[in-house]
Amino acid sequence: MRVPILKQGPYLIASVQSALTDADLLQMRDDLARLVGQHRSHGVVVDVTALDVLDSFAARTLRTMAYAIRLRGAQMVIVGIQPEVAFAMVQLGLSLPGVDTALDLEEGLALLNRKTSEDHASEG
Amino acid sequence: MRVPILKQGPYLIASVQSALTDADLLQMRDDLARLVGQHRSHGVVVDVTALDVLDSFAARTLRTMAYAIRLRGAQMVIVGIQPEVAFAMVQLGLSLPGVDTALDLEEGLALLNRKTSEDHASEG
Amino acid sequence: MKDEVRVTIKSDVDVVAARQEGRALAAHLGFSTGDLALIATAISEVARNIVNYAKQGEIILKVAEKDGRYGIVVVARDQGPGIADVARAMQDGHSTSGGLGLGLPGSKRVMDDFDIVSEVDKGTTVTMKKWAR
Amino acid sequence: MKDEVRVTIKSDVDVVAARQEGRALAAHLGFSTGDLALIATAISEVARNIVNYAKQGEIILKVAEKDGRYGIVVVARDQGPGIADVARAMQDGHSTSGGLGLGLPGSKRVMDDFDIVSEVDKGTTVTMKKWAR
Ligand SMILES: Nc1ncnc2c1ncn2[C@@H]1O[C@H](COP(=O)(O)OP(=O)(O)O)[C@@H](O)[C@H]1O
Ligand SMILES: Nc1ncnc2c1ncn2[C@@H]1O[C@H](COP(=O)(O)OP(=O)(O)O)[C@@H](O)[C@H]1O
Repeated sequence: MRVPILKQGPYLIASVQSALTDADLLQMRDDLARLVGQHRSHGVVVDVTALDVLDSFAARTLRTMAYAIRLRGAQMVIVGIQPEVAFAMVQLGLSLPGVDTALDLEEGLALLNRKTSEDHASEG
Repeated sequence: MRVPILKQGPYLIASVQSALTDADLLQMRDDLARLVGQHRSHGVVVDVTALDVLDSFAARTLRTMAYAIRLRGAQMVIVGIQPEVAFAMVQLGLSLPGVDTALDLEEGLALLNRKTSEDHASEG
Repeated sequence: MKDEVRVTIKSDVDVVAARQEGRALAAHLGFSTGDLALIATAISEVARNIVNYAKQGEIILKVAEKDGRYGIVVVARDQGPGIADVARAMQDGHSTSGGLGLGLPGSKRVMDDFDIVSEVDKGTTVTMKKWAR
Repeated sequence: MKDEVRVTIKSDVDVVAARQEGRALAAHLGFSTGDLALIATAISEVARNIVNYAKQGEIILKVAEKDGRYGIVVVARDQGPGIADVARAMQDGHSTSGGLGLGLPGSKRVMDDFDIVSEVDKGTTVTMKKWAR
């Protein structure tokens, strides 16, 4: 199932569903990179609250995605990693170095607000 | 004995007692990951002042905990590692790579304030 | 509850099916939420390896019992190209496909037992077990 | 002061008891605070290995004396599965359980004497000694 992507002001919100296949994930990656340009979005929230597994392929893809989106001039934050998913990732040896994370959608949007005003602060 | 966890403003403080069993430590790990979500905490202080031993299991669990809590969007700092405990860890070959540590509770809270206001700094 | 569940693995959709079946069986056996995530992740890793490296194969999920304790057995089997250097494949970070190379060693870390038998041109069988606490 | 303290090791609670007994005995023998932490940590490591790998066993704490100097002897004994390759188990970072693999080599580093005898299917005995300065 294609991950639904919503536009909310200057941001995009992608809500990952539980039965996420590798193809869905790659599709989301491509959709986001394209939509960031189309909507001139400043930030992207990837909400993985519904996800019960974040394996090595998903971790790698999310990392790649965060870097690519940064190269497109936007910020990405992953929200909603469940406690047991976080522990499983760590025990498997997976990590998301250099990728921003926040508790949930609200915190994620707040983080993006801070991050993007940071850019603007140094601009002026 | 279950490690008591206190909420103080945006932070959680876990005060480890001396006779910490492996089960207590794992319980604290799970409690913290859950409570960070429940209280929307931005930071966690794990106070090990009372601990007279920090062995390889404890070191590994604290590491796992710090990484998992970061994936949940919060910061974790360990405070109160006693000098002789620190020396014993070093001589055994144990370390806490990538995990923040501070002298005591006060310094730990100050570190969390800096870490979280780092995000906020550019807000105003 | 069936004694054995078999999931044919041919594509990424089957990887999702295998980890969902595994999680359901493990939940039935009384594993904690934390363990369910570990089991589902390990299944995801070995199932994806079948798709990536062997094109097709199967995941077999079984119940183990010993001294009144229950466990889950996960067998990932394929007749793919096999692994020439198994010791190397088990090292953190070793990947022949630009992956993270954490699937096999990571799965070993989170399961109680992990066994891998592989023969070049014959195929690979990974057998993993975890006991409910 | 008793000449010998025995702690039966069956669970993580006994691991705490063993290191507390060891610390108390060593404090009595005049070890420095620094040494107390080293001794307690080494006891914790070998006691946990009993729980993890052999399910049960015991820790025996004894006093040694030589030329007027006192020392502590820690024996960790089990009738568990034993260790097939002791040399390998003594290497930093080698673990069959996803642990840090520092328990045995680390304990050896911090004690004055360290001896390990293990036979597959028979069990493992670790004997460590440290002298008060
Ligand atoms: N079923 C399999 N058939 C053939 N080769 C495999 C199989 N599973 C794993 N391998 C080999 O082992 C290596 C390590 O696997 P893994 O640890 O899962 O990491 P990754 O898949 O990220 O490369 C792979 O790169 C591949 O060369
Ligand atoms: N009492 C024991 N019985 C059987 N095997 C043991 C015992 N103690 C240690 N081992 C083996 O030696 C390895 C290394 O032990 P150790 O250095 O304490 O690291 P860790 O416990 O973190 O794996 C263990 O992984 C285990 O395979």
